Amino acid sequence: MNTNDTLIPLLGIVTDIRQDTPDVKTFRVVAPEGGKVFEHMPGQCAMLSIPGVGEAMFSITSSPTNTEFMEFSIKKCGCLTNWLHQMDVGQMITIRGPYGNAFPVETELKGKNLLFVAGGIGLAPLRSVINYVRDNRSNYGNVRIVYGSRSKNDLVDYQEIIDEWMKDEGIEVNLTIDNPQEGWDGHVGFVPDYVKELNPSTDSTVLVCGPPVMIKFTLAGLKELGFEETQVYTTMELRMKCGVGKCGRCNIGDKYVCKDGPVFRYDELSELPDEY
Amino acid sequence: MQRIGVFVCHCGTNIAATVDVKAVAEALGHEPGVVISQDYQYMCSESGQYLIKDAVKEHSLTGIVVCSCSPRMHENTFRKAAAAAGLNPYLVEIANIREQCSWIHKEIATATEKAIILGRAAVAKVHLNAPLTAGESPVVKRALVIGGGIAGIQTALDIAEAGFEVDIVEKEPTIGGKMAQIDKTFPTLDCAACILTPKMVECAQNDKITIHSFSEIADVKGFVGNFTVTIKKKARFVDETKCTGCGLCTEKCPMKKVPNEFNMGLDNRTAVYIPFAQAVPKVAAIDPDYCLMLKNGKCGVCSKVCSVGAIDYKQTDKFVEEKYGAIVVATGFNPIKIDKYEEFAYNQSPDVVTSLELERLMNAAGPNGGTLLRPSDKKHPHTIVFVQCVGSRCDDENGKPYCSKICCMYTAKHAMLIREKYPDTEVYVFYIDVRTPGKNFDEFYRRAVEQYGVHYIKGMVGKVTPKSDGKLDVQAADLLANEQLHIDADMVVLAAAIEPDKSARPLATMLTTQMDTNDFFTEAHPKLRPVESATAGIFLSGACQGPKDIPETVAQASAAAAKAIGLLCKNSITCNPCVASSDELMCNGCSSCEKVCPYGAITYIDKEFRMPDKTTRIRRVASVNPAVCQGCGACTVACPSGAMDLSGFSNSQIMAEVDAICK
Amino acid sequence: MQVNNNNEFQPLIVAFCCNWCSYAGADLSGTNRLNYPTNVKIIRVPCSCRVNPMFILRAFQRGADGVILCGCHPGDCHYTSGNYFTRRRMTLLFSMLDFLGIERDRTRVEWVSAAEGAKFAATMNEFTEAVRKLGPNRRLEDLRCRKQ
Amino acid sequence: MQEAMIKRAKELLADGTVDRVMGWKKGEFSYDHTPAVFTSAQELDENFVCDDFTSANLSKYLVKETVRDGKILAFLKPCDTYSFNQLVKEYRIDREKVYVIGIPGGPKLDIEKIRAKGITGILNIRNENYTLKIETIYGVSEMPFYEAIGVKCESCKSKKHVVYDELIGEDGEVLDSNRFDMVEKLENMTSQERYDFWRSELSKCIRCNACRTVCPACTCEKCVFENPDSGIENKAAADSFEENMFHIIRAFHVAGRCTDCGECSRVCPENIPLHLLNRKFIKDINSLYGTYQAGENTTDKAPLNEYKMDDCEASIVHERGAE
Amino acid sequence: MLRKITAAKLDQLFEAISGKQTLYIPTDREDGAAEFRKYESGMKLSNALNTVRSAKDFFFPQTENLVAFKMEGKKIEVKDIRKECEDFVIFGVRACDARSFDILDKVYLVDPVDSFYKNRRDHGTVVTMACTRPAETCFCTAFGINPTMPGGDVTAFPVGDGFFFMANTEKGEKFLADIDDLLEDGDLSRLADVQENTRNILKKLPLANLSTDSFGGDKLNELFNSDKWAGLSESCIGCGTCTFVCPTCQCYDIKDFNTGDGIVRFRCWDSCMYSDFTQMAHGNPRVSQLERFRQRFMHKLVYIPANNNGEFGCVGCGRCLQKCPISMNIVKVMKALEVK
Repeated sequence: MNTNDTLIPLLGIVTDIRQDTPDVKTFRVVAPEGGKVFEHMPGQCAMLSIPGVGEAMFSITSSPTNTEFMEFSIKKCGCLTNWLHQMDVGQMITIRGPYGNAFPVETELKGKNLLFVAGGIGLAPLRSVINYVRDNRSNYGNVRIVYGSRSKNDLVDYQEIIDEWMKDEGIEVNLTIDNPQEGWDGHVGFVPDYVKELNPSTDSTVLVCGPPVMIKFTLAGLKELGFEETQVYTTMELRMKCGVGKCGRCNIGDKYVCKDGPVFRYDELSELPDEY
Repeated sequence: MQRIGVFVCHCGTNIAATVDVKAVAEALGHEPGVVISQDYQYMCSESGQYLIKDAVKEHSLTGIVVCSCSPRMHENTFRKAAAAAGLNPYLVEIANIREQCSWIHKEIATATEKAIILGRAAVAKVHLNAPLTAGESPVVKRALVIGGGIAGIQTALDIAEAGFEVDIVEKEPTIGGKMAQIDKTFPTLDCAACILTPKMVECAQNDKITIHSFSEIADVKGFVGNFTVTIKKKARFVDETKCTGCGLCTEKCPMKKVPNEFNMGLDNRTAVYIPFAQAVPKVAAIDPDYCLMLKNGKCGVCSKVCSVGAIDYKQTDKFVEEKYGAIVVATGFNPIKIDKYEEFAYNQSPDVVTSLELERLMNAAGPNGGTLLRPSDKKHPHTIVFVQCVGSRCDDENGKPYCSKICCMYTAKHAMLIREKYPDTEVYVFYIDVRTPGKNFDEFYRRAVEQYGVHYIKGMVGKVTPKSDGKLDVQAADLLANEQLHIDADMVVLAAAIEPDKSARPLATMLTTQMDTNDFFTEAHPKLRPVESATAGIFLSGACQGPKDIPETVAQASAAAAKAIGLLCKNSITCNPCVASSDELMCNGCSSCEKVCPYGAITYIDKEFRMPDKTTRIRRVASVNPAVCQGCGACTVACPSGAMDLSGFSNSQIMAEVDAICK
Repeated sequence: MQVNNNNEFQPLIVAFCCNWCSYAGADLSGTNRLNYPTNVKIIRVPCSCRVNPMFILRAFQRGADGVILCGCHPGDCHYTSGNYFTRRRMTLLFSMLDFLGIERDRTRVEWVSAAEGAKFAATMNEFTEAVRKLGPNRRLEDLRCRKQ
Repeated sequence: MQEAMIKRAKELLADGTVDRVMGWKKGEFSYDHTPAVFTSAQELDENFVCDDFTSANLSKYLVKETVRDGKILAFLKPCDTYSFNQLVKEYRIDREKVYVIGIPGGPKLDIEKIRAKGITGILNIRNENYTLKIETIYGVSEMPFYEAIGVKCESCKSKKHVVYDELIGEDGEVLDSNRFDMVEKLENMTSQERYDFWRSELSKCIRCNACRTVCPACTCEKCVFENPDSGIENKAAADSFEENMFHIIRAFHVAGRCTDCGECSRVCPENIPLHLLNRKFIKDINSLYGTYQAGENTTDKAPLNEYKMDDCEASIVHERGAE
Repeated sequence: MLRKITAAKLDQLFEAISGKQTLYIPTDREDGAAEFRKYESGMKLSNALNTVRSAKDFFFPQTENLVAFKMEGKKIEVKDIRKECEDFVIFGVRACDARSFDILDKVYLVDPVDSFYKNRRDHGTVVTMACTRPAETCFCTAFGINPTMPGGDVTAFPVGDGFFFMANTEKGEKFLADIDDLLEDGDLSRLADVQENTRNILKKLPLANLSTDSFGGDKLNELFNSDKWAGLSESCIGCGTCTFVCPTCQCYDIKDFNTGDGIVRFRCWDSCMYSDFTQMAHGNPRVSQLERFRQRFMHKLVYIPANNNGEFGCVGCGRCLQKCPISMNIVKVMKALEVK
């Protein structure tokens, strides 16, 4: 048969592995013939697999503006991710995608002030947007990033944040960690509280990603500050098998996270049943 | 990602002759996760072990597969090597390509193919090995010696000397064994009793030593450092604690026609008896097969004459349970039955005797008080023919394939003693080969020939025929002179092969130790661990391991003692970390595992769990005590949900092996 | 199943051997150079009672033509009772396989002590031949695993 | 019967002995009753049913129910009491939390047996002197009561309740049933015939897991077939091997624990006679290790968790049987 | 124009079709139930209303291999193992199952097209069979299905002494053209009588008045939050019978199998009733049977209509009514949730 089928994956080679935090590694993937395996938009995901071990959906952490490779920041939490964390550079993996929708970087977000709120590994999908915005700086207004984690060591991409994001003009980066720690002179406290503390102006569009609890309290805080649900975007994660809305397990109400999501505007999400 | 090192051992030519070790190393190098695969002459050698240690460091190995001899042989060696290099010792797997491959297969191609598959299975398993930490289990500071011959006596004395309590279990009423029956010992010709009996007495007097005479082993449970042994104390109908060994009962016993085992049945004893004068313990025993009181309920003489009231006709077998840290097997040997060698007329003429019978005939405590007389007419024999290798080095089913080792020397001894004491007696020795390796042995033999004029004839006796004049016609071949001989002999002495005691096989079963096809106990390594069995905590002393003369037996006995002492010196030994454990989230609490556990290692606890729906629930779950668990795995199969698994032999590991083998 | 160069059927035999008796018995047959076919591949388990019916089915699934389980003689189990459980479990399992029409000669339990090297070799010779006669396992194989 | 049960249930609810009642709820038609928990007299009056079609074994529900607070009344048929006892024995049911009323057993009917006669459009079924008068949209059909009996009641092993707090109706006796006849018939076939028989049966399996989920002996917290770490996890029989394996392991896991309640065969949408596999184990256990009835009491050791020194060798399988 | 085959020539027809391509017909098994089987000479067409398993198997089989992998060291090789499907005919598909193909199409043929499904769909010819003897468990009419006009590529209408055939698609016309020599012209009035008769029976069915008014995409939140789910789901044992006999249940799982020689990735039916359906490495959004039970019925009665212009995900075949071990089913759910 000469038609392609999305269930038949492509190959990628892991060319670099970075230990970001004790349980998060960032993997750089290129096509066997070089270059990116496929193009994507910020917020989209891909199914990565080691045949015989498992297959799972991960958000693409690198920006589409990166023309050489894709990156995935992956937290160790199950069979497949354990395997990925153990592998060496040069390992082939299978990859298919891109799946799902993207943050509306070319539409709704264009020209807006952007507030990124991320917790822990939740920075992974937002990093793609942040770097996209940095590479198309003129298309967007002010950018503020509020990012927190349990500890300094758990801040994903810390080096990139310090070396690049913080040095960029027009980007304000606010980091926080849950508990005081030696060698940390930054803010200490939970992300939702920090957001309220920072009191961002309500003229920005918010992109939130992190653990469910963090999202919940952040949203409540934002509402208190006067944000509307329509100003807030988030991205979801549920069990997925096919990636194309057919296998029937990642739905929230009538929406499939893999196809209709993973990016949802908060007002869309709150219309859906509370089943995630 | 696993980083596995594969090491293929040549074992000299033991493996390399039938398995293409290079091809094995090459093939296994392609298995997933294998980062280094090499072959080496002797993996177990120090340099072989360095190879492993260096590789662990150089390649940051996470697992090791050694394709070599049986894991029962060198698993520990390689585990130690891994540990020395900083790798958890339980990340080592052995592929047995010697005992289970090179030694049993002949064709190189198929043997190599099989070796690769076995190696692949080990690689597949080691992928799933988890680092394990061994717990500790205490060592019972007491040893058991099974058998009270010279081997058992020497072992017991040495262990007691080191300060440990030791029990001797002897099936006869007295310790002493075969050596007690021997007259003189080669090559020094000193009196056996004179050197043995002091040791027997020492045993009796040493307060660290307990002798369970007239006893047998009924059951053995447990494991190294912690054996529980049930000793069956056979009823001797005499209270050991009361009997003084005065011997009055033996004098008065009316039943005097009991063949005397000690004198090889050449004379009689009474139904109540003390085996011999120097018996230890010197306590009488009643032979229930002959005792009139026990058989018919009429008599009771011994009871009447016993001043201390030691006779107890109602005594029954008693079972005593004792705990030991180490067990030494010293069950010794017996001459084979030679009834089947009809050509030697053993059953037809009393003047055809075995060498051990001759010992008794010549012994001062023997039936003739030390004067050599022929059994038939108690006359002085003038011509004696010795036949060597009766049943030894023999291919038929009546005999033994091995050399009994001691016959050449004791025959030389007998010939020499006879010629010395009765110079008028002609002595002929028919032999296949005369084997005299050993200190002063060959000199001894040559003395018999040269100094004492013993006629050594290379050849085999074909037939012994009793003649009407009471003489024995010995028909033989002189192979060197190439002629047929007829000798009119007064006596014929047969050097019967020796075999392990019949009690050895059931004992081996109880001890779960290995035996060879001849029922000799198999040592853990024929060169390097000659006094240990493959089963930890069980040591071998004396002829139970193979034919030996007295000096060799004593040497081995002391060696076995040293090994046992080495074990008893430890306060605890590391236990097997390959124990069961239950995944509490999957456990149903059904108690199936508890019911099949032979050690009572599993108990049930009520534990609070946070359920997936975020409620909490108290659930009944199994809990394994790792110190008690011995790792049999019965529970893992009894568990329907698969919650119970066994470290080191986990479900996934075994299935990975199955997959690899069936690939 | 394997086929050798002469295109003869070579049965694949998986033998589960308990560490204390049968594995030692297998070692002994090696020490004594007692031949048995290369078809037999041994998996060491601590006790025969460690062998889960799943392992046996797994072996058949993956292409084994015969599975034999060897343990200490009844009464001699290193763990005192493991082989008694094995005996019941395997009797019932084999009976069930037979009931489902799986050839009964593909499975066997044999008690081999550490001293019975000769018996081990003889058993393996005999079992391999018995399975060879049955031909390849077709009734309990997984077609996906069949060797091309 | 149904009235007596409702009456007693209401009394026990009213006096606080129990706070829930486990029974069967009327269905859409006259035959599709659903196990249900009732908490009020009104619900009982409106929906409680016990008739020829209430064949579902309620005992497994009590595993879940006894985790909750309070005490539940359960109506158990004789065969259900065996399952109940077995679950109590395996610590899966808290006996203290159940008030057991023993009710007479079947034979219960199976609608599939009626449908198999080509009777369709069923509106109502009446039992008149052991003749079923079946009113359908195509007219009235008749068939003998005994031809509509469900597989699980075809060879009843016992009319005796092995556990109860009280009884409604008479207690019966353990019966000398012919339940092993079919097993024996299969045993007497050749290996090939048996193979063909089971292949044609098991190849129908759609791996819906109904046999497993309904089985009162299958109460594992996590089934090996759903556990990715078990090595035999599978969701659909991708191969005939997996069809066999699922049913062998399923039956083996309940060997010595299966009370022969017959639920597996009752619920099988493909009518596979799964109970024969269980009965084969029961028959073997009875003949090789002495008669054993799982669930008869809560004390006897399960046959696979004990042994005798002189048990037969596994070679008995090779020695007996046809061929 | 309708063409007809006499009952006597049915065997000839089957022989003719099966001579050219694989033919599946519903036939009776020894246990009295019907199933689709590959036609072999002598096989008889079942009179049963429906098969135990639905006809969806032909396009969406219970298991199917998707792709194979060969692994060596760090390398992976992807093997496309798809093969062009051979032409086949399913004869005697009822209206309910025929409609189920439309529902499956809306999942599998929308972008990105599932090539495995499409391959079978392209090569399969569906010959439907009009119903004449519906059962009490039938309620297809509630979903707008007309069992007297069941659709498919060709429709067969049973009339006393034979069957009328009507081609509905090009594929159907070709099918009929190929067997034309076995056919004859039929008396159309007979067909109208038969259909009228069936329509009268349908009106008398106990579930004839089942209403879907309370369901649909617009009722999502009220239905989702209904307090009836607890009672409805309490006796559900969580097996997959309803989903596996259901002609429209289309959820699947993707799994890898290690053959020893490589990895085969296959998909197999999955059931939202299973506790591990949505299990993730960390947590499960549907931990209770209530949530899983609700998902199945919400999917059929709300989510599918929400995404498909109001078309429901149930075809009223009645299989779940017949096969549920505890007799809980979509009709009971609909009646309980109905707003009166």
